[in-house]
Amino acid sequence: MRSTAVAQVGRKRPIVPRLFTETVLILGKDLILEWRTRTRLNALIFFSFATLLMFSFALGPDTKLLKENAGGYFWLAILFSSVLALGESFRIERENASLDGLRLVPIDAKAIFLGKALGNALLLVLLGILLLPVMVALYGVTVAMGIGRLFAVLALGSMAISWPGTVYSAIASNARARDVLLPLLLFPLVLPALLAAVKATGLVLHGDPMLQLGSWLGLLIAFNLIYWALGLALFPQVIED
Amino acid sequence: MGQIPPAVEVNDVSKRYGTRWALARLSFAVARGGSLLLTGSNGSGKTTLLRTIATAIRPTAGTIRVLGLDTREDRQQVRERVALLSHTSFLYEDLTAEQNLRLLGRLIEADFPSSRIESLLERVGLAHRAKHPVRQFSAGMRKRLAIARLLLKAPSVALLDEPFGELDPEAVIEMEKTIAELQSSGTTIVLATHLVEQGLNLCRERLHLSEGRAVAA
Amino acid sequence: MKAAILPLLLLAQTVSDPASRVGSGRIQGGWEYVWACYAIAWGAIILYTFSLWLRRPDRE
Amino acid sequence: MRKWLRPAVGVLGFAMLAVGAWFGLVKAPPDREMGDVYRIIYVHVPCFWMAFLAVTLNFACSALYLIKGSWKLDALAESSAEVGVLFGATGLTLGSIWARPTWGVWWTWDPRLTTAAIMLVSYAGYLALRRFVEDPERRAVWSAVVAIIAFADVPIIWYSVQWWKSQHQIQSSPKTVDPQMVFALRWNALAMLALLIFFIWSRYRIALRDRQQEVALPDALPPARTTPVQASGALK
Repeated sequence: MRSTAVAQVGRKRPIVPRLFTETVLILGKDLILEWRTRTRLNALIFFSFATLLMFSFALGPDTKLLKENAGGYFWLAILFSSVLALGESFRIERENASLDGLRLVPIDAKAIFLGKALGNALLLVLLGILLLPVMVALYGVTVAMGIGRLFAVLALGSMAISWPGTVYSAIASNARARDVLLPLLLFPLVLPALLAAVKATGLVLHGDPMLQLGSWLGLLIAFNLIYWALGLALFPQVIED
Repeated sequence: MGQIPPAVEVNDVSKRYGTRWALARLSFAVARGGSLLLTGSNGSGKTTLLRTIATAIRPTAGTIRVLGLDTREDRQQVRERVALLSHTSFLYEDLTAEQNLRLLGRLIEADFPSSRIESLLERVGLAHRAKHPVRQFSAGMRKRLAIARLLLKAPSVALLDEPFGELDPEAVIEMEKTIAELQSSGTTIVLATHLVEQGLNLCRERLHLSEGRAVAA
Repeated sequence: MKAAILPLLLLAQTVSDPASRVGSGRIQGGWEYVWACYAIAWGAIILYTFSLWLRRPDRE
Repeated sequence: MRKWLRPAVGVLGFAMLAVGAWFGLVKAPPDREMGDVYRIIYVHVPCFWMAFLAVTLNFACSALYLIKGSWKLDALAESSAEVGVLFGATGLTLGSIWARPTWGVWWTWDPRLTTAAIMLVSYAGYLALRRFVEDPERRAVWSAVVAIIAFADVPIIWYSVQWWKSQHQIQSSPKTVDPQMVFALRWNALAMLALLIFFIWSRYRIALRDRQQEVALPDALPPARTTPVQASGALK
């Protein structure tokens, strides 16, 4: 075979580092885009604030009830925002068929999955951190078991939404009625993860006398591992024609 | 076997969309360093053909080889050697021109020199807009950035879909020059355009498509 | 007036509130639920068969 | 495949179910605690079993489709999902009616009912996705991916609901012990199995017809030209 100019440009690098560098590049690109369209990001943050606020109104001024279920409202606010964030994450790829552009570079499709999912998880974690003081103010909760554990639950829960969410968003973004399809597919799927995250958050907020936190965290970790693996295996099939 | 395979070899390729055949049993070849002009009216299958060769879409039937590599089995290797200038620019609207090119460069090569990005932007006349997001660009500027994207990849086979579209007359001449340069550096060209005149100046062979079939022009 | 229908109201409540039957050891009656279930199951199956027939591939 | 076999399975299913209804409603004795209400079990539980069978078949076809990519697998996956949703929805409705005389509520967060409800929504989403994607190849791949992801969720939902419930109270389920009860349940399950096979088979034929109308099969290729037109200029 004739060695062309391209073949010499140095594409001979080991596979693992290449997947890693590509993932970092995709993640970095998505974060830059997020930052450059920060007006949208702000709107998303206020949307989640509004969601928290709405729960207070829907339930009336029963402080005890609000406090008890704070974890549930917190995660519902994050879940609703996640649908918007995930949808946006593939809308930008559709705009000029950039996803095709990435495929043809070529790039390992797994890197797109990992980069996008991590980017979305990061966004949700950030959202959670911003929502926390609002939740404290609105519902009067205190963090009984330390902010570190809360952060761990937040990170695990956000990733649990992001792995399957990225696969489903890639699918839904190309279908008709994509705005309905993504939550319809995603909500029932992440229900166990949401349940675990809500329970774990509640325990971290109100204390854990019966030592149940471990089993809920275990469920979250298992969910993460399963959908991380499935996403890696299936995402390439989704975006290749 | 000792024979060098052609740059592009399309063998009995068909592509079906719904109930319509976008490509119908098309066969042709382009020699290495050669150039092929694709003509035909809208919807004649030019874009589909280019996208199929670029491995963006899979043919329904038939095989395509690029530099002897099968587009089905050796997809990634084909992609490393082919670049597509498409109707859709593949650009991120909210990244700057420079960031768009740097992303591509680093995906190709981890330590892609930024001096090459500067010189590429210079070459397509966008150096002064390097830090502007693509969203502010006119259609012609996007086209020029897209050509920079193609040049950055330094492909063995360049697939150009309407490269003259949305360009002003000066830019058309610029584009012709760029394509000629690509050719003289040994790049194989497949060019689809309405502007038959420009195309004929640049290409040695011509294939006229009508309803997904090759017909006499 | 109200006093007159009170026993009736109570009776209606006992009949309509199945939870009140749980305590007696064995649930009495409840056939209406059984009939409803069999009717729904048969209805669903027959309707689906009909929809399959409407969509049959050998229809000209 | 003989022509009469498919309708025969259907007729057999309906006949067996009619006999099964007689077993369930008349022959089987009333339950010690549940009285006659428990007779719902003879249609409710087989419905769930069939729904689970259908969904498992859907998963198997979807996984195989991604490996082998045959239109028959895609058609079978579509059929089994639709039939699974039918049985799941029926079973869920019956479960809800069952809960009313038994526990005094229309709905209880029993792991079985809850898992079934969530899976029902999941597979409704799967069927919706199939409607919303026109390109048959993409539809097949994407729905296969969704099917695999959704199926992997079944055990996770099950365990999470069980843990969740175990922190409140455990609902007791009726125990069927009488051999006549066991026989009636098995008979009804077999009847439903015959219907399941009949439904999936019939739906499969419809799905295959739909695929044939929208997908290019090799023999449907446009005719080749007798003299292929070459690119002008001597080539090849």
